[in-house]
Amino acid sequence: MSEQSPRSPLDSRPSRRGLFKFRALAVGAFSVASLLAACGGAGSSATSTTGAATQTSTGPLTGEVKFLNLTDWIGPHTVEDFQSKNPGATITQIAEDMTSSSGPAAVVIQNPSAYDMVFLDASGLGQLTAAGQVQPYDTAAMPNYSAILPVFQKAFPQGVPLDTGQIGIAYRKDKVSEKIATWKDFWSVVPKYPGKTILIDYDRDVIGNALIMLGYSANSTNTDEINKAKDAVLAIKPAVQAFKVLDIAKSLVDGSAYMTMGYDFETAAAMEKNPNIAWVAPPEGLVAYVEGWVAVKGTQHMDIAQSFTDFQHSPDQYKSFVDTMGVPNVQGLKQPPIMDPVPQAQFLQYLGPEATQAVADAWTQIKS
Amino acid sequence: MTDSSSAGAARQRAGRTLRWPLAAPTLIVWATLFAVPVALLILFSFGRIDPSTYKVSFGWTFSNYSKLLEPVYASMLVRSLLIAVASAFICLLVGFPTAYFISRCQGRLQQLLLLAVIIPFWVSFIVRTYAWVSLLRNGGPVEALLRGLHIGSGALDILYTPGSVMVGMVVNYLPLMILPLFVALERVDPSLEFAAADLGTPPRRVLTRVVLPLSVPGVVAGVVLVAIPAAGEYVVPAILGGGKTSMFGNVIFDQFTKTGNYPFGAALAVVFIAFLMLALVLARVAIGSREDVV
Amino acid sequence: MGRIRLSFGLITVVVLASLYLPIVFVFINAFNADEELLGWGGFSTSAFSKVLSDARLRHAFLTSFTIAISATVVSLVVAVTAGLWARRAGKIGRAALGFSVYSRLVLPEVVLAVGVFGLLRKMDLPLGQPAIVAGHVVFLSALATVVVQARLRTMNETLEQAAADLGATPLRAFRRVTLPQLMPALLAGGLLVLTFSLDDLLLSQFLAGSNAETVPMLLLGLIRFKITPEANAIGALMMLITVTILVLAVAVVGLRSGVLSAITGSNQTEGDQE
Amino acid sequence: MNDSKCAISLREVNRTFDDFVAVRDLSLNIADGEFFSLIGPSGCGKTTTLRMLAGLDSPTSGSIEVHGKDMVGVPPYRRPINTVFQNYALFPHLTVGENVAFGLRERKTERREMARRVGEILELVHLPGKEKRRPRELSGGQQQRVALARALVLKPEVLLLDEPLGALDLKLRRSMQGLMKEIQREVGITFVYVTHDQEEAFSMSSRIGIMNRGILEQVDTPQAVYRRPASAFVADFVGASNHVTVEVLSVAGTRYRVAAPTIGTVDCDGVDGIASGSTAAMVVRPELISIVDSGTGASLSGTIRDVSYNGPTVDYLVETGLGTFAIKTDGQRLASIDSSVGITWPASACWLVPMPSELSANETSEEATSA
Repeated sequence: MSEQSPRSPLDSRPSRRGLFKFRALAVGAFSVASLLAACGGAGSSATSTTGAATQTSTGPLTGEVKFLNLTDWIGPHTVEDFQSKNPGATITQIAEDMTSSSGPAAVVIQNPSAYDMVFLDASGLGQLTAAGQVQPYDTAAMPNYSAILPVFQKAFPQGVPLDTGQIGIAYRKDKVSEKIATWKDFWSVVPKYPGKTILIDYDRDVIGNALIMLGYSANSTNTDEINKAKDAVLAIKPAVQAFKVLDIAKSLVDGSAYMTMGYDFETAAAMEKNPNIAWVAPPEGLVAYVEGWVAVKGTQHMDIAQSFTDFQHSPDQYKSFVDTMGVPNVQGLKQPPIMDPVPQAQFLQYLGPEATQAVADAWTQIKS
Repeated sequence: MTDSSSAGAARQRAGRTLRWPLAAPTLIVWATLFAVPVALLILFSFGRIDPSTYKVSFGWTFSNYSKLLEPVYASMLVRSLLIAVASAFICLLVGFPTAYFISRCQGRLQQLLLLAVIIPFWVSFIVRTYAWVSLLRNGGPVEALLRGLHIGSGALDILYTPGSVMVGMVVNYLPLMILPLFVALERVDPSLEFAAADLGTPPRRVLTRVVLPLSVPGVVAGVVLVAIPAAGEYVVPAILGGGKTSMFGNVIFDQFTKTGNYPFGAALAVVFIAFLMLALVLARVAIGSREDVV
Repeated sequence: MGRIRLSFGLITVVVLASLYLPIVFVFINAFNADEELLGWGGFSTSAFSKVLSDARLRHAFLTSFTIAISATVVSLVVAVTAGLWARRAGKIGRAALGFSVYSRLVLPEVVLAVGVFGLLRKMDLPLGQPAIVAGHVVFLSALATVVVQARLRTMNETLEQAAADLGATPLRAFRRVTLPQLMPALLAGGLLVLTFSLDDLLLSQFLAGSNAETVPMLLLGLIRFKITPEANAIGALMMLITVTILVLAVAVVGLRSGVLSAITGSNQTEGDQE
Repeated sequence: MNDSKCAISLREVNRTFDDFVAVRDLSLNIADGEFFSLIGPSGCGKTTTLRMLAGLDSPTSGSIEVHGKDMVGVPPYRRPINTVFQNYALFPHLTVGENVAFGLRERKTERREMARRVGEILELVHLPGKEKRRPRELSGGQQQRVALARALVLKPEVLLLDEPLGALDLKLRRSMQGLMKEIQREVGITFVYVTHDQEEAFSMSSRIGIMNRGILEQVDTPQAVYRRPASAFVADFVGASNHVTVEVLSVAGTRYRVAAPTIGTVDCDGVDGIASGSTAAMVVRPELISIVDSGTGASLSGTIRDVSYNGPTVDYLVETGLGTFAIKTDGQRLASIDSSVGITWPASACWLVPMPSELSANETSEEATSA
């Protein structure tokens, strides 16, 4: 993919979403490899399954693939382009409500025959794998799979990763006089500015960072630790303005919020609009994620799913996806970096049924 | 035995034979899609969920209910009810004068005003609600307006608070308050107001002594129509609550779609139904022997 | 009463303003060239052209209308049969009908949604358009029943008796006498059901499974991330469609006798003003 | 000083709605303790006048005084005037007792005193012990009496009654008229009674005002109004409805000599101020006309077009060369439809009024008959 020289923001045509245009995180393969290795776990079993996928016939693709996906979380023309190339194939997207880590996987587990593909993060993938509902991709038969950095391939076994990111602290230097360098700082400063903090509306991101603040692992399966993290979040909740999914950084730009627990890529884009915004990757750690596409066990259209997934990773489609969303990508596209991935990032993994339920309960209480 | 009486008897017979076929659609809909689901919810609420397969196993555990007693849920319950009741009350407060004014307008103007109240109902609920995010945010139009009217100064700071949830509820549900009030108020004979004034009652007291008591059925209908959907509202708290002012509806919804904990969601729903029945009994008492609400 | 009337009039103006403020805002932003909607970026119709050329949205429109029209037809059938039943039923039947209507009307949508969802899942019945229609019918047929009954109550039963007297079978009497008289109520009730169904989110969300996506579902998915001119354009388009239907209905059955009385549940007729 | 004797004094009161004149230049004095009726066809302005008295409407110009106090601008709840409404306007959410006590409560009357006065007044209207009933449990006549009691209990200086018996059937109406008269004598309050039923007004009132198209045409005792109507309209409205167009030959005070077609010269009394040489209307009262054999001494000959038997009286419509005459007889002499008869009347049966304009004469007589 390196011969596709990246277009610079300046000579580009205006994109659909100005805020995110041409924002892609160049991922240093080295650092990510090391940090994923540090987290251990999820990546290790990946390689053995790839070859075992069912080899499908090479005839014309026919049928409908039901794809549970975040609304528009895809290359802007990918579905159209794919369908015009494969007139017999239909991709039907179903709006996914991804405001809890276990939700989308739970929806699929409860009704697996209704879906062919689903967009999940590594934790959801683990959950679906544990339930035995993952149909592995035959990555050997997907030419574009090789463009994905091996660390991410390993971190997203049996599925195909799409994007990555980390959740740190973003704040307005001109509005917050205190210095914020760690999660502890964040937790102590938030109550001083009531109603000026926005947290992410995603359970594992918030609880994970709270766990790190308390000195635990973001992937802790210890119910006591999870509950302590819940209490920590509840303690600052009265000062929290909102839990939001996206558009978080916009509030920093217009000043309606001073502090956020935010996504790196969104914050980076916001920093260009307002130089007073500062990004902090706390040294004790921060939550990070890999997410991508997973085929559901028993799908009748694995051939389409596989072909479609590979199509999304074809250079043109993938680039337009990254350009549109502005998210850090898993292909390591050489584009102006937003911010460096940090070695202390802790990638979220599946916690097992009990701890997952504990997190879900904790989150329900936090949101109630 | 005249022709008409035999035709009448035939009609009577036809009426009787038609009775059950005519009743069937309603009863089938009610039984299969209302009674059975509600019964199932009750059944679910005593069950357990397997956290890895999300399969419900029935049993007789009360753990789903005892969980509700935890402070966070208890306060969520209380907050839901408070927001619903407060929204209904505010709706009543602004809806009553509006309905009264419209009911005392004549002819074409009255029809236009009524239509004006109804039309917003025909506009996407979600989009309308979302518009309030932009309207209420700091530096937004509402803040500017209030500052222009010298009502407030500084930042509005209302977005993503129970206050903004209530704004959304009130504005979205106002027509549901105004319409039954209008119907009730239109039935209040203006000559009763004249009579009261004639008997020495100043205008404000005419409202409280005559008009208000006579429109009680409309008031109760309006409060019921606003408070119940408001308590179970999902969209407004989700959009305007900033994800932290969850109400009954959101938590029930989340149990089914996000955490997959059907039994707990079902228990919440059952408790909700219980509250509802209590409220309706109270409403019934409030109306007393007066005519039916709906 | 002068001062009170004036202040009530002022409140009415404020109420109407607050009802229309968001709608005006939606329309303005549908034409806003600023994709971020941070301010006014100039006039643009690109949101509309984008929306109109979006295949997924077109499909959602189609789905929404298919569901809404089916739900309307079924609800009206249920409502008319219920209304006719009420005329013939005894005390117990009437009470049963009243309870079935009342209970369906007051049950919060989210409870109904999870209940029907739980049932369908338990019975391994498929989710999708028929499930959504079923879900909508539970609530909306109750609403339509109220409208139809209000009309039936003001209708003169002797007309049907006269028809029977003149030799019409019950079915023909219904078709030639009752149905024409019910028309305004059917139109008004149908209108209510149609728009409620088009605008419904919760039931649709629960009962769609992977087989149906309605416009409100798509909208909610869209604005979860950010509100765009396109989302506003969709809202504006939906409003234009539904208000057009409303205006047509008003033109057909008249405002007061038909639509308003149906919506307000009152049975006042055109003549009772004077 | 004279004013204190005068319960109500209206001076040049006008009330216009946009371009419609409801009441025009109305001046009227009503004495203390009087039972005064305002009659006229619907839309004549009598209800508007009543509403202005009650304070529910205010005059465009002119003054309204009650016992010498200017009432214009005084809201209804501060006027010493109470009203019995046409539809009674009883509060359906209150019991009979609460309805009657409504105004007393507004006056912060002490509880026991209130109960005593309510009991007393219910006694007066022949509804003792009905305090706990709801208005809708009462008959129309009883409701009417509650409305009366509710207004009377406040001891107003003036009681306004807006067609209070309109909704009752004939028999009940007659007995209520008696009761009303009795009560008025007992309490001595000034009653202003509005009705379109002239018989009702005649039987109860000490004086009557007749309104037509916003103008008060005549105010006088029932007898005077009947015998000496001020206009053709009044004559029509109170039932003296035959008129013949005549030419005034000479005038001597209120005594006129007129020339009537066919009949010839007649000497009769009439309204003051009709000029000699002008055309006027000669009113002939129906009960003073007798039917005779045609030819023999008849003033006019004609054909009987309609006969209605009313028990004690028999009414005829006789078509003559001068128009159709209504005749009321004692029933002694019977004639059948289509028979030719003669009619005659004494000069004392005639009364001369100014000629109404063509248009208004037609319109008013139509309204009068329909009212």
